[in-house]
Amino acid sequence: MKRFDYSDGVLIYYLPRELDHYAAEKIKSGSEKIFDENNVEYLIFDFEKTSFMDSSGIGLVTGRYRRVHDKGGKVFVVNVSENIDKILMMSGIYRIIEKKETKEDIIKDMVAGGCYE
Amino acid sequence: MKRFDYSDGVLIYYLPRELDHYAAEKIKSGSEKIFDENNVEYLIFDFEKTSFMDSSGIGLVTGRYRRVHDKGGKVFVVNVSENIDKILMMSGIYRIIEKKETKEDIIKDMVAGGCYE
Amino acid sequence: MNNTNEMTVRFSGNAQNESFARMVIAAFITGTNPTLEEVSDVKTAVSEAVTNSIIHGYRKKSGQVTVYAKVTGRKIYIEIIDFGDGISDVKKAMEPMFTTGPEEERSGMGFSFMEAFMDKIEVESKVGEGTTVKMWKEIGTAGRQFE
Amino acid sequence: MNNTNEMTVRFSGNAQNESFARMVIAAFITGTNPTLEEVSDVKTAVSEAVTNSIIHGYRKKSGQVTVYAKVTGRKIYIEIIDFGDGISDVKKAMEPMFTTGPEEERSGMGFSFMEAFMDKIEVESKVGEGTTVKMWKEIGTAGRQFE
Ligand SMILES: Nc1ncnc2c1ncn2[C@@H]1O[C@H](COP(=O)(O)OP(=O)(O)O)[C@@H](O)[C@H]1O
Ligand SMILES: Nc1ncnc2c1ncn2[C@@H]1O[C@H](COP(=O)(O)OP(=O)(O)O)[C@@H](O)[C@H]1O
Repeated sequence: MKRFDYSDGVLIYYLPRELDHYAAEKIKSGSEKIFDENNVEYLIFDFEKTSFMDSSGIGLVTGRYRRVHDKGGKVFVVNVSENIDKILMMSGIYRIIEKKETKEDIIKDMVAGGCYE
Repeated sequence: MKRFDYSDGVLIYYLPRELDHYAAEKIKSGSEKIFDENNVEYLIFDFEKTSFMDSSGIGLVTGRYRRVHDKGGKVFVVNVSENIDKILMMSGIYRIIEKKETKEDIIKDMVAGGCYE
Repeated sequence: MNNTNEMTVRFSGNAQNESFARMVIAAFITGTNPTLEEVSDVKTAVSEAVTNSIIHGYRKKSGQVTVYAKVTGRKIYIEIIDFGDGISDVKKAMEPMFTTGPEEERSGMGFSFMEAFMDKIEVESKVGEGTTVKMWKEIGTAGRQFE
Repeated sequence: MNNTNEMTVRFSGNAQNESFARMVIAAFITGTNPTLEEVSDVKTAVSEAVTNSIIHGYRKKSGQVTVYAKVTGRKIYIEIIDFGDGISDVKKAMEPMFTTGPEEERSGMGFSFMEAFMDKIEVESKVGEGTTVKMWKEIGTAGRQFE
Protein backbone atom coordinates (compact mmCIF):
# COMPACT_ATOMS: atom_id res chain seq x y z
CA MET A 1 0.00 0.00 0.00
CA LYS A 2 1.60 3.24 -1.20
CA ARG A 3 1.24 5.99 1.41
CA PHE A 4 2.71 8.86 -0.63
CA ASP A 5 4.27 9.86 -3.89
CA TYR A 6 6.84 12.59 -4.45
CA SER A 7 8.30 14.09 -7.59
CA ASP A 8 9.34 17.54 -8.76
CA GLY A 9 8.08 19.51 -5.82
CA VAL A 10 4.69 17.74 -5.74
CA LEU A 11 3.89 15.52 -2.74
CA ILE A 12 0.71 13.45 -2.69
CA TYR A 13 -0.44 11.71 0.49
CA TYR A 14 -2.73 8.75 -0.17
CA LEU A 15 -4.55 8.81 3.13
CA PRO A 16 -5.64 5.54 4.78
CA ARG A 17 -9.16 4.25 5.40
CA GLU A 18 -9.09 5.50 8.98
CA LEU A 19 -7.12 8.67 9.61
CA ASP A 20 -6.63 8.75 13.36
CA HIS A 21 -3.68 9.61 15.63
CA TYR A 22 -2.00 6.25 15.01
CA ALA A 23 -2.23 6.63 11.23
CA ALA A 24 -1.21 10.30 11.34
CA GLU A 25 1.97 9.47 13.25
CA LYS A 26 2.92 6.80 10.73
CA ILE A 27 2.31 9.17 7.84
CA LYS A 28 4.38 11.93 9.43
CA SER A 29 7.36 9.78 10.29
CA GLY A 30 7.22 8.05 6.92
CA SER A 31 7.47 11.30 4.96
CA GLU A 32 9.78 13.32 7.21
CA LYS A 33 12.75 12.82 4.88
CA ILE A 34 10.95 14.29 1.89
CA PHE A 35 10.32 17.55 3.70
CA ASP A 36 13.91 17.66 4.93
CA GLU A 37 15.46 17.09 1.52
CA ASN A 38 13.06 18.85 -0.83
CA ASN A 39 11.12 22.01 -1.30
CA VAL A 40 7.51 20.84 -1.43
CA GLU A 41 5.65 23.36 -3.58
CA TYR A 42 2.39 21.47 -3.99
CA LEU A 43 1.05 19.24 -1.24
CA ILE A 44 -2.04 17.15 -1.97
CA PHE A 45 -4.03 15.17 0.58
CA ASP A 46 -5.96 12.49 -1.29
CA PHE A 47 -8.92 11.31 0.80
CA GLU A 48 -10.20 8.83 -1.79
CA LYS A 49 -9.90 5.81 0.54
CA THR A 50 -10.69 7.63 3.75
CA SER A 51 -14.01 6.98 5.48
CA PHE A 52 -13.04 7.96 9.04
CA MET A 53 -11.12 10.95 10.36
CA ASP A 54 -10.91 12.60 13.74
CA SER A 55 -9.11 15.73 14.99
CA SER A 56 -5.72 14.00 14.65
CA GLY A 57 -6.29 14.20 10.90
CA ILE A 58 -6.91 17.92 11.23
CA GLY A 59 -3.64 18.17 13.16
CA LEU A 60 -1.83 16.35 10.36
CA VAL A 61 -3.23 18.57 7.62
CA THR A 62 -2.67 21.88 9.44
CA GLY A 63 0.79 20.84 10.63
CA ARG A 64 1.89 19.91 7.11
CA TYR A 65 0.20 23.07 5.82
CA ARG A 66 2.39 25.21 8.04
CA ARG A 67 5.60 23.59 6.79
CA VAL A 68 4.67 23.98 3.14
CA HIS A 69 3.01 27.38 3.41
CA ASP A 70 6.00 28.92 5.20
CA LYS A 71 8.04 28.33 2.07
CA GLY A 72 5.36 29.59 -0.31
CA GLY A 73 3.89 26.19 -1.21
CA LYS A 74 0.23 25.38 -1.81
CA VAL A 75 -1.90 22.72 -0.10
CA PHE A 76 -5.01 20.93 -1.43
CA VAL A 77 -7.45 18.25 -0.36
CA VAL A 78 -9.08 16.04 -3.00
CA ASN A 79 -11.64 13.23 -3.24
CA VAL A 80 -13.36 14.30 -0.04
CA SER A 81 -16.49 12.28 0.84
CA GLU A 82 -19.48 13.89 2.54
CA ASN A 83 -18.48 12.36 5.85
CA ILE A 84 -14.94 13.75 5.75
CA ASP A 85 -16.14 17.07 4.33
CA LYS A 86 -18.25 17.57 7.47
CA ILE A 87 -15.16 17.15 9.66
CA LEU A 88 -12.99 19.41 7.50
CA MET A 89 -15.73 22.05 7.48
CA MET A 90 -16.15 21.93 11.26
CA SER A 91 -12.44 22.41 11.76
CA GLY A 92 -12.44 25.60 9.71
CA ILE A 93 -9.62 24.21 7.60
CA TYR A 94 -11.15 25.46 4.35
CA ARG A 95 -10.15 28.97 5.37
CA ILE A 96 -6.55 28.06 4.59
CA ILE A 97 -6.70 24.99 2.37
CA GLU A 98 -8.43 24.55 -0.95
CA LYS A 99 -10.68 21.60 -1.81
CA LYS A 100 -10.61 20.25 -5.38
CA GLU A 101 -12.76 17.49 -6.83
CA THR A 102 -9.89 15.55 -8.39
CA LYS A 103 -6.14 15.64 -8.80
CA GLU A 104 -6.62 16.73 -12.43
CA ASP A 105 -8.20 19.97 -11.22
CA ILE A 106 -5.02 20.70 -9.31
CA ILE A 107 -2.85 20.08 -12.34
CA LYS A 108 -4.89 22.70 -14.18
CA ASP A 109 -4.21 25.06 -11.30
CA MET A 110 -0.51 24.21 -11.42
CA VAL A 111 -0.32 24.97 -15.13
CA ALA A 112 -2.24 28.21 -14.73
CA GLY A 113 -0.08 29.17 -11.77
CA GLY A 114 3.06 28.71 -13.81
CA CYS A 115 4.47 25.65 -12.15
CA TYR A 116 4.63 23.67 -15.41
CA GLU A 117 5.44 26.41 -17.89
CA MET B 1 -37.09 -8.97 6.60
CA LYS B 2 -39.03 -12.17 5.99
CA ARG B 3 -37.80 -14.95 8.27
CA PHE B 4 -39.88 -17.77 6.83
CA ASP B 5 -42.48 -18.73 4.29
CA TYR B 6 -45.09 -21.47 4.61
CA SER B 7 -47.55 -22.90 2.16
CA ASP B 8 -48.97 -26.34 1.37
CA GLY B 9 -46.74 -28.35 3.67
CA VAL B 10 -43.54 -26.59 2.57
CA LEU B 11 -41.73 -24.42 5.13
CA ILE B 12 -38.73 -22.33 4.10
CA TYR B 13 -36.53 -20.64 6.70
CA TYR B 14 -34.61 -17.65 5.34
CA LEU B 15 -31.74 -17.76 7.79
CA PRO B 16 -30.14 -14.52 9.02
CA ARG B 17 -26.62 -13.23 8.37
CA GLU B 18 -25.43 -14.56 11.73
CA LEU B 19 -27.05 -17.74 12.97
CA ASP B 20 -26.20 -17.89 16.65
CA HIS B 21 -28.17 -18.81 19.79
CA TYR B 22 -29.93 -15.43 19.86
CA ALA B 23 -31.06 -15.74 16.24
CA ALA B 24 -31.99 -19.43 16.62
CA GLU B 25 -34.29 -18.64 19.54
CA LYS B 26 -36.06 -15.92 17.57
CA ILE B 27 -36.51 -18.24 14.60
CA LYS B 28 -37.88 -21.02 16.77
CA SER B 29 -40.39 -18.91 18.66
CA GLY B 30 -41.43 -17.12 15.48
CA SER B 31 -42.36 -20.34 13.68
CA GLU B 32 -43.75 -22.41 16.56
CA LYS B 33 -47.33 -21.87 15.43
CA ILE B 34 -46.71 -23.28 11.97
CA PHE B 35 -45.49 -26.58 13.38
CA ASP B 36 -48.41 -26.73 15.79
CA GLU B 37 -51.04 -26.09 13.15
CA ASN B 38 -49.64 -27.81 10.07
CA ASN B 39 -48.02 -30.95 8.89
CA VAL B 40 -44.67 -29.77 7.52
CA GLU B 41 -43.71 -32.25 4.79
CA TYR B 42 -40.79 -30.33 3.31
CA LEU B 43 -38.55 -28.15 5.47
CA ILE B 44 -35.91 -26.03 3.74
CA PHE B 45 -33.15 -24.08 5.47
CA ASP B 46 -32.01 -21.35 3.07
CA PHE B 47 -28.47 -20.19 4.02
CA GLU B 48 -28.19 -17.65 1.20
CA LYS B 49 -27.65 -14.68 3.52
CA THR B 50 -25.77 -16.56 6.24
CA SER B 51 -22.06 -15.95 6.69
CA PHE B 52 -21.72 -16.99 10.35
CA MET B 53 -23.05 -20.00 12.20
CA ASP B 54 -22.08 -21.72 15.43
CA SER B 55 -23.32 -24.88 17.15
CA SER B 56 -26.60 -23.16 18.06
CA GLY B 57 -27.40 -23.28 14.35
CA ILE B 58 -26.72 -27.01 14.37
CA GLY B 59 -29.09 -27.31 17.32
CA LEU B 60 -31.76 -25.44 15.37
CA VAL B 61 -31.42 -27.62 12.27
CA THR B 62 -31.32 -30.95 14.09
CA GLY B 63 -34.12 -29.92 16.46
CA ARG B 64 -36.41 -28.96 13.57
CA TYR B 65 -35.29 -32.10 11.70
CA ARG B 66 -36.57 -34.26 14.51
CA ARG B 67 -40.01 -32.65 14.50
CA VAL B 68 -40.40 -32.98 10.75
CA HIS B 69 -38.76 -36.38 10.34
CA ASP B 70 -40.94 -37.93 13.05
CA LYS B 71 -43.94 -37.30 10.85
CA GLY B 72 -42.29 -38.52 7.65
CA GLY B 73 -41.21 -35.10 6.35
CA LYS B 74 -38.00 -34.27 4.53
CA VAL B 75 -35.39 -31.63 5.42
CA PHE B 76 -32.95 -29.81 3.11
CA VAL B 77 -30.29 -27.13 3.32
CA VAL B 78 -29.68 -24.85 0.31
CA ASN B 79 -27.37 -22.03 -0.77
CA VAL B 80 -24.65 -23.15 1.60
CA SER B 81 -21.40 -21.14 1.37
CA GLU B 82 -18.00 -22.77 1.87
CA ASN B 83 -17.76 -21.31 5.35
CA ILE B 84 -21.12 -22.71 6.48
CA ASP B 85 -20.49 -25.99 4.67
CA LYS B 86 -17.43 -26.55 6.85
CA ILE B 87 -19.53 -26.17 10.01
CA LEU B 88 -22.33 -28.41 8.71
CA MET B 89 -19.78 -31.01 7.66
CA MET B 90 -18.06 -30.99 11.04
CA SER B 91 -21.36 -31.48 12.82
CA GLY B 92 -22.10 -34.64 10.83
CA ILE B 93 -25.48 -33.23 9.86
CA TYR B 94 -25.19 -34.40 6.26
CA ARG B 95 -25.77 -37.94 7.50
CA ILE B 96 -29.41 -37.02 8.07
CA ILE B 97 -30.04 -33.90 5.98
CA GLU B 98 -29.60 -33.41 2.27
CA LYS B 99 -27.79 -30.45 0.74
CA LYS B 100 -29.09 -29.00 -2.55
CA GLU B 101 -27.61 -26.21 -4.62
CA THR B 102 -30.85 -24.27 -5.03
CA LYS B 103 -34.49 -24.39 -4.07
CA GLU B 104 -35.31 -25.38 -7.68
CA ASP B 105 -33.42 -28.64 -7.17
CA ILE B 106 -35.72 -29.42 -4.26
CA ILE B 107 -38.82 -28.75 -6.32
CA LYS B 108 -37.54 -31.34 -8.83
CA ASP B 109 -37.18 -33.76 -5.94
CA MET B 110 -40.69 -32.94 -4.76
CA VAL B 111 -42.18 -33.61 -8.18
CA ALA B 112 -40.24 -36.86 -8.55
CA GLY B 113 -41.20 -37.87 -5.04
CA GLY B 114 -44.84 -37.40 -5.82
CA CYS B 115 -45.60 -34.43 -3.68
CA TYR B 116 -46.94 -32.42 -6.62
CA GLU B 117 -48.59 -35.11 -8.66
CA MET C 1 -36.19 -3.00 23.27
CA ASN C 2 -36.34 -0.44 26.03
CA ASN C 3 -34.06 -2.40 28.31
CA THR C 4 -30.61 -1.51 29.52
CA ASN C 5 -27.38 -3.00 28.27
CA GLU C 6 -23.91 -2.33 29.66
CA MET C 7 -20.32 -3.12 28.81
CA THR C 8 -16.86 -2.21 30.00
CA VAL C 9 -13.73 -2.67 27.93
CA ARG C 10 -10.20 -2.10 29.21
CA PHE C 11 -7.14 -2.12 26.98
CA SER C 12 -3.49 -1.10 26.85
CA GLY C 13 -3.03 2.58 26.08
CA ASN C 14 -1.20 2.19 22.82
CA ALA C 15 -2.13 3.92 19.61
CA GLN C 16 -3.16 0.77 17.73
CA ASN C 17 -6.03 0.36 20.18
CA GLU C 18 -7.67 3.62 19.08
CA SER C 19 -9.27 1.79 16.17
CA PHE C 20 -10.14 -1.15 18.44
CA ALA C 21 -12.02 1.22 20.77
CA ARG C 22 -13.97 2.63 17.83
CA MET C 23 -14.98 -0.82 16.62
CA VAL C 24 -16.08 -1.87 20.11
CA ILE C 25 -18.29 1.17 20.63
CA ALA C 26 -19.76 0.86 17.13
CA ALA C 27 -20.59 -2.80 17.79
CA PHE C 28 -22.09 -2.03 21.18
CA ILE C 29 -24.50 0.69 20.07
CA THR C 30 -26.01 -1.25 17.13
CA GLY C 31 -28.98 -2.11 19.37
CA THR C 32 -30.04 1.56 19.38
CA ASN C 33 -30.64 1.31 15.63
CA PRO C 34 -28.44 4.30 14.76
CA THR C 35 -27.95 5.80 11.29
CA LEU C 36 -24.51 5.43 9.73
CA GLU C 37 -23.93 9.09 10.53
CA GLU C 38 -24.81 8.62 14.19
CA VAL C 39 -22.44 5.64 14.42
CA SER C 40 -19.72 7.76 12.85
CA ASP C 41 -20.39 10.61 15.31
CA VAL C 42 -20.07 8.34 18.35
CA LYS C 43 -16.94 6.69 16.92
CA THR C 44 -15.33 10.08 16.39
CA ALA C 45 -16.12 11.26 19.92
CA VAL C 46 -14.79 8.05 21.48
CA SER C 47 -11.73 8.17 19.25
CA GLU C 48 -10.95 11.69 20.49
CA ALA C 49 -11.24 10.79 24.16
CA VAL C 50 -9.29 7.54 23.86
CA THR C 51 -6.54 9.25 21.85
CA ASN C 52 -6.30 11.95 24.53
CA SER C 53 -5.92 9.32 27.26
CA ILE C 54 -3.13 7.68 25.32
CA ILE C 55 -1.15 10.73 24.22
CA HIS C 56 -1.88 13.31 26.94
CA GLY C 57 -2.85 11.08 29.88
CA TYR C 58 -0.11 8.48 29.59
CA ARG C 59 2.31 10.24 27.19
CA LYS C 60 5.14 7.77 26.62
CA LYS C 61 4.23 5.74 29.72
CA SER C 62 2.15 2.58 29.67
CA GLY C 63 -1.30 2.46 31.20
CA GLN C 64 -4.80 1.15 30.73
CA VAL C 65 -7.74 2.93 29.15
CA THR C 66 -11.26 1.95 30.16
CA VAL C 67 -14.39 2.58 28.14
CA TYR C 68 -17.72 2.01 29.89
CA ALA C 69 -20.92 2.24 27.90
CA LYS C 70 -24.57 1.96 28.80
CA VAL C 71 -27.51 1.91 26.44
CA THR C 72 -31.08 2.46 27.67
CA GLY C 73 -33.56 2.33 24.84
CA ARG C 74 -32.00 4.75 22.37
CA LYS C 75 -30.05 6.72 24.98
CA ILE C 76 -26.29 6.19 24.97
CA TYR C 77 -23.99 6.99 27.89
CA ILE C 78 -20.22 6.55 27.61
CA GLU C 79 -17.29 7.06 29.98
CA ILE C 80 -13.63 7.08 28.95
CA ILE C 81 -11.33 6.70 31.93
CA ASP C 82 -7.55 6.91 32.35
CA PHE C 83 -5.26 7.05 35.38
CA GLY C 84 -2.75 9.29 33.68
CA ASP C 85 -1.39 12.81 34.26
CA GLY C 86 -4.74 14.56 34.51
CA ILE C 87 -5.62 18.11 33.46
CA SER C 88 -4.83 21.12 35.66
CA ASP C 89 -7.30 23.53 34.04
CA VAL C 90 -10.20 21.66 32.45
CA LYS C 91 -12.00 24.83 31.36
CA LYS C 92 -8.95 26.03 29.44
CA ALA C 93 -8.30 22.53 27.99
CA MET C 94 -11.81 22.48 26.55
CA GLU C 95 -11.39 25.74 24.65
CA PRO C 96 -11.31 25.24 20.87
CA MET C 97 -7.76 25.16 19.48
CA PHE C 98 -6.17 24.90 22.93
CA THR C 99 -3.51 22.20 22.98
CA THR C 100 -0.46 21.36 25.02
CA GLY C 101 0.87 19.35 22.10
CA PRO C 102 1.47 21.81 19.22
CA GLU C 103 4.87 20.34 18.45
CA GLU C 104 3.17 16.95 17.96
CA GLU C 105 0.84 18.65 15.47
CA ARG C 106 -2.22 18.34 17.68
CA SER C 107 -5.08 20.52 16.55
CA GLY C 108 -6.59 21.32 19.93
CA MET C 109 -9.99 20.35 18.56
CA GLY C 110 -10.56 17.06 20.37
CA PHE C 111 -12.96 18.39 23.01
CA SER C 112 -14.73 20.58 20.42
CA PHE C 113 -15.37 17.50 18.28
CA MET C 114 -16.66 15.53 21.27
CA GLU C 115 -19.06 18.38 22.05
CA ALA C 116 -20.15 18.69 18.44
CA PHE C 117 -20.81 14.98 17.92
CA MET C 118 -22.46 14.16 21.24
CA ASP C 119 -25.44 15.82 22.95
CA LYS C 120 -23.42 16.63 26.05
CA ILE C 121 -19.99 15.96 27.54
CA GLU C 122 -18.49 16.35 31.01
CA VAL C 123 -14.85 16.15 32.03
CA GLU C 124 -13.56 15.22 35.48
CA SER C 125 -9.84 15.35 36.03
CA LYS C 126 -7.26 15.58 38.80
CA VAL C 127 -3.57 16.19 38.20
CA GLY C 128 -1.59 13.03 38.88
CA GLU C 129 -4.74 10.90 39.21
CA GLY C 130 -6.33 10.81 35.81
CA THR C 131 -9.24 11.89 33.68
CA THR C 132 -12.80 10.74 33.08
CA VAL C 133 -14.78 12.00 30.12
CA LYS C 134 -18.55 11.38 30.22
CA MET C 135 -20.68 11.61 27.10
CA TRP C 136 -24.39 11.42 26.36
CA LYS C 137 -26.21 11.01 23.07
CA GLU C 138 -29.77 10.11 22.20
CA ILE C 139 -30.15 8.30 18.92
CA GLY C 140 -32.90 9.34 16.54
CA THR C 141 -33.25 12.92 17.74
CA ALA C 142 -31.57 14.84 14.91
CA GLY C 143 -31.90 14.53 11.16
CA ARG C 144 -32.83 10.87 11.16
CA GLN C 145 -32.54 9.30 7.72
CA PHE C 146 -34.12 5.86 8.09
CA GLU C 147 -36.89 4.65 10.33
CA MET D 1 4.88 -6.19 15.75
CA ASN D 2 6.07 -8.77 18.23
CA ASN D 3 4.78 -6.87 21.21
CA THR D 4 1.96 -7.84 23.53
CA ASN D 5 -1.50 -6.34 23.51
CA GLU D 6 -4.25 -7.05 26.03
CA MET D 7 -7.90 -6.26 26.53
CA THR D 8 -10.73 -7.20 28.83
CA VAL D 9 -14.38 -6.73 28.02
CA ARG D 10 -17.25 -7.33 30.44
CA PHE D 11 -20.90 -7.27 29.42
CA SER D 12 -24.36 -8.29 30.56
CA GLY D 13 -25.08 -11.96 29.94
CA ASN D 14 -27.94 -11.53 27.55
CA ALA D 15 -28.20 -13.17 24.18
CA GLN D 16 -27.89 -9.99 22.10
CA ASN D 17 -24.34 -9.62 23.41
CA GLU D 18 -23.21 -12.86 21.74
CA SER D 19 -22.72 -10.97 18.48
CA PHE D 20 -21.10 -8.07 20.35
CA ALA D 21 -18.53 -10.47 21.83
CA ARG D 22 -17.74 -11.82 18.36
CA MET D 23 -17.20 -8.35 16.94
CA VAL D 24 -14.95 -7.37 19.84
CA ILE D 25 -12.71 -10.40 19.49
CA ALA D 26 -12.55 -10.01 15.71
CA ALA D 27 -11.54 -6.36 16.10
CA PHE D 28 -8.94 -7.20 18.74
CA ILE D 29 -7.10 -9.88 16.78
CA THR D 30 -6.70 -7.89 13.54
CA GLY D 31 -3.13 -7.06 14.59
CA THR D 32 -2.15 -10.71 14.16
CA ASN D 33 -2.92 -10.41 10.45
CA PRO D 34 -5.28 -13.39 10.34
CA THR D 35 -6.97 -14.79 7.24
CA LEU D 36 -10.74 -14.43 7.01
CA GLU D 37 -11.01 -18.09 7.88
CA GLU D 38 -8.89 -17.68 11.01
CA VAL D 39 -11.02 -14.74 12.13
CA SER D 40 -14.12 -16.84 11.58
CA ASP D 41 -12.64 -19.73 13.58
CA VAL D 42 -11.87 -17.52 16.58
CA LYS D 43 -15.29 -15.85 16.39
CA THR D 44 -16.99 -19.24 16.40
CA ALA D 45 -15.01 -20.49 19.40
CA VAL D 46 -15.70 -17.32 21.39
CA SER D 47 -19.35 -17.40 20.38
CA GLU D 48 -19.65 -20.96 21.73
CA ALA D 49 -18.09 -20.12 25.10
CA VAL D 50 -20.01 -16.86 25.56
CA THR D 51 -23.29 -18.56 24.62
CA ASN D 52 -22.57 -21.30 27.15
CA SER D 53 -21.97 -18.73 29.89
CA ILE D 54 -25.27 -17.05 29.08
CA ILE D 55 -27.50 -20.09 28.70
CA HIS D 56 -25.88 -22.71 30.94
CA GLY D 57 -23.93 -20.53 33.39
CA TYR D 58 -26.60 -17.94 34.13
CA ARG D 59 -29.71 -19.65 32.72
CA LYS D 60 -32.54 -17.18 33.21
CA LYS D 61 -30.60 -15.22 35.84
CA SER D 62 -28.67 -12.04 35.12
CA GLY D 63 -24.89 -11.96 35.33
CA GLN D 64 -21.77 -10.60 33.70
CA VAL D 65 -19.59 -12.36 31.15
CA THR D 66 -15.93 -11.38 30.87
CA VAL D 67 -13.70 -11.96 27.86
CA TYR D 68 -9.99 -11.42 28.35
CA ALA D 69 -7.68 -11.59 25.34
CA LYS D 70 -3.96 -11.31 24.90
CA VAL D 71 -2.03 -11.22 21.65
CA THR D 72 1.73 -11.77 21.53
CA GLY D 73 3.05 -11.57 18.01
CA ARG D 74 0.72 -13.95 16.22
CA LYS D 75 -0.20 -15.97 19.31
CA ILE D 76 -3.71 -15.46 20.63
CA TYR D 77 -4.83 -16.32 24.16
CA ILE D 78 -8.47 -15.89 25.23
CA GLU D 79 -10.37 -16.47 28.48
CA ILE D 80 -14.15 -16.49 28.81
CA ILE D 81 -15.26 -16.17 32.42
CA ASP D 82 -18.64 -16.39 34.13
CA PHE D 83 -19.73 -16.61 37.77
CA GLY D 84 -22.68 -18.82 37.03
CA ASP D 85 -23.76 -22.34 37.97
CA GLY D 86 -20.54 -24.10 37.01
CA ILE D 87 -20.09 -27.62 35.63
CA SER D 88 -20.08 -30.67 37.89
CA ASP D 89 -18.34 -33.05 35.45
CA VAL D 90 -16.16 -31.13 33.00
CA LYS D 91 -14.88 -34.28 31.27
CA LYS D 92 -18.41 -35.44 30.53
CA ALA D 93 -19.52 -31.93 29.47
CA MET D 94 -16.75 -31.85 26.89
CA GLU D 95 -17.81 -35.07 25.19
CA PRO D 96 -19.21 -34.49 21.70
CA MET D 97 -23.03 -34.39 21.64
CA PHE D 98 -23.31 -34.21 25.44
CA THR D 99 -25.77 -31.54 26.49
CA THR D 100 -27.92 -30.75 29.50
CA GLY D 101 -30.19 -28.69 27.25
CA PRO D 102 -31.74 -31.08 24.72
CA GLU D 103 -35.21 -29.61 25.21
CA GLU D 104 -33.79 -26.21 24.23
CA GLU D 105 -32.48 -27.85 21.05
CA ARG D 106 -28.85 -27.56 22.07
CA SER D 107 -26.57 -29.71 19.95
CA GLY D 108 -23.95 -30.55 22.58
CA MET D 109 -21.24 -29.58 20.09
CA GLY D 110 -20.07 -26.31 21.66
CA PHE D 111 -16.91 -27.67 23.24
CA SER D 112 -16.17 -29.80 20.16
CA PHE D 113 -16.31 -26.68 17.99
CA MET D 114 -14.04 -24.78 20.39
CA GLU D 115 -11.54 -27.60 20.21
CA ALA D 116 -11.79 -27.86 16.44
CA PHE D 117 -11.34 -24.15 15.79
CA MET D 118 -8.63 -23.38 18.34
CA ASP D 119 -5.24 -25.05 18.85
CA LYS D 120 -6.05 -25.92 22.44
CA ILE D 121 -8.72 -25.30 25.07
CA GLU D 122 -8.90 -25.78 28.83
CA VAL D 123 -11.95 -25.60 31.09
CA GLU D 124 -11.95 -24.75 34.78
CA SER D 125 -15.23 -24.89 36.62
CA LYS D 126 -16.68 -25.18 40.08
CA VAL D 127 -20.34 -25.80 40.82
CA GLY D 128 -21.95 -22.65 42.21
CA GLU D 129 -18.88 -20.52 41.48
CA GLY D 130 -18.59 -20.37 37.72
CA THR D 131 -16.63 -21.40 34.68
CA THR D 132 -13.49 -20.22 32.90
CA VAL D 133 -12.68 -21.42 29.39
CA LYS D 134 -9.11 -20.80 28.18
CA MET D 135 -8.21 -20.95 24.50
CA TRP D 136 -5.01 -20.72 22.50
CA LYS D 137 -4.46 -20.24 18.79
CA GLU D 138 -1.44 -19.31 16.75
CA ILE D 139 -2.24 -17.42 13.56
CA GLY D 140 -0.51 -18.42 10.34
CA THR D 141 0.23 -22.01 11.25
CA ALA D 142 -2.35 -23.90 9.20
CA GLY D 143 -3.38 -23.59 5.58
CA ARG D 144 -2.55 -19.91 5.29
CA GLN D 145 -4.11 -18.35 2.20
CA PHE D 146 -2.63 -14.85 2.00
CA GLU D 147 0.78 -13.58 3.02
N1 LIG E 1 -7.03 12.38 29.07
C1 LIG E 1 -6.26 13.49 29.19
N2 LIG E 1 -5.22 13.52 30.07
C2 LIG E 1 -4.45 14.61 30.19
N3 LIG E 1 -4.62 15.75 29.47
C3 LIG E 1 -5.63 15.80 28.59
C4 LIG E 1 -6.50 14.68 28.40
N4 LIG E 1 -7.41 15.02 27.47
C5 LIG E 1 -7.13 16.28 27.10
N5 LIG E 1 -6.05 16.76 27.77
C6 LIG E 1 -5.48 18.14 27.66
O1 LIG E 1 -6.43 18.98 27.01
C7 LIG E 1 -5.85 19.56 25.84
C8 LIG E 1 -6.89 19.76 24.79
O2 LIG E 1 -7.39 18.53 24.33
P1 LIG E 1 -8.07 18.40 22.90
O3 LIG E 1 -9.13 19.44 22.78
O4 LIG E 1 -8.48 17.00 22.72
O5 LIG E 1 -6.92 18.78 21.86
P2 LIG E 1 -5.57 18.00 21.46
O6 LIG E 1 -5.70 16.54 21.80
O7 LIG E 1 -5.47 18.23 19.99
O8 LIG E 1 -4.45 18.66 22.22
C9 LIG E 1 -4.73 18.63 25.46
O9 LIG E 1 -3.74 19.28 24.68
C10 LIG E 1 -4.23 18.18 26.81
O10 LIG E 1 -3.36 19.12 27.39
N1 LIG F 1 -20.30 -21.82 31.16
C1 LIG F 1 -20.98 -22.94 31.52
N2 LIG F 1 -21.64 -22.97 32.69
C2 LIG F 1 -22.33 -24.08 33.07
N3 LIG F 1 -22.42 -25.20 32.31
C3 LIG F 1 -21.78 -25.22 31.13
C4 LIG F 1 -21.03 -24.11 30.66
N4 LIG F 1 -20.50 -24.43 29.47
C5 LIG F 1 -20.89 -25.69 29.20
N5 LIG F 1 -21.67 -26.18 30.19
C6 LIG F 1 -22.25 -27.55 30.26
O1 LIG F 1 -21.59 -28.36 29.31
C7 LIG F 1 -22.55 -28.95 28.41
C8 LIG F 1 -21.94 -29.15 27.04
O2 LIG F 1 -21.62 -27.88 26.47
P1 LIG F 1 -21.50 -27.74 24.90
O3 LIG F 1 -20.55 -28.76 24.37
O4 LIG F 1 -21.16 -26.31 24.59
O5 LIG F 1 -22.94 -28.07 24.32
P2 LIG F 1 -24.36 -27.32 24.42
O6 LIG F 1 -24.10 -25.87 24.72
O7 LIG F 1 -24.96 -27.50 23.08
O8 LIG F 1 -25.13 -27.97 25.51
C9 LIG F 1 -23.73 -28.02 28.45
O9 LIG F 1 -24.93 -28.65 28.07
C10 LIG F 1 -23.73 -27.57 29.91
O10 LIG F 1 -24.33 -28.53 30.74
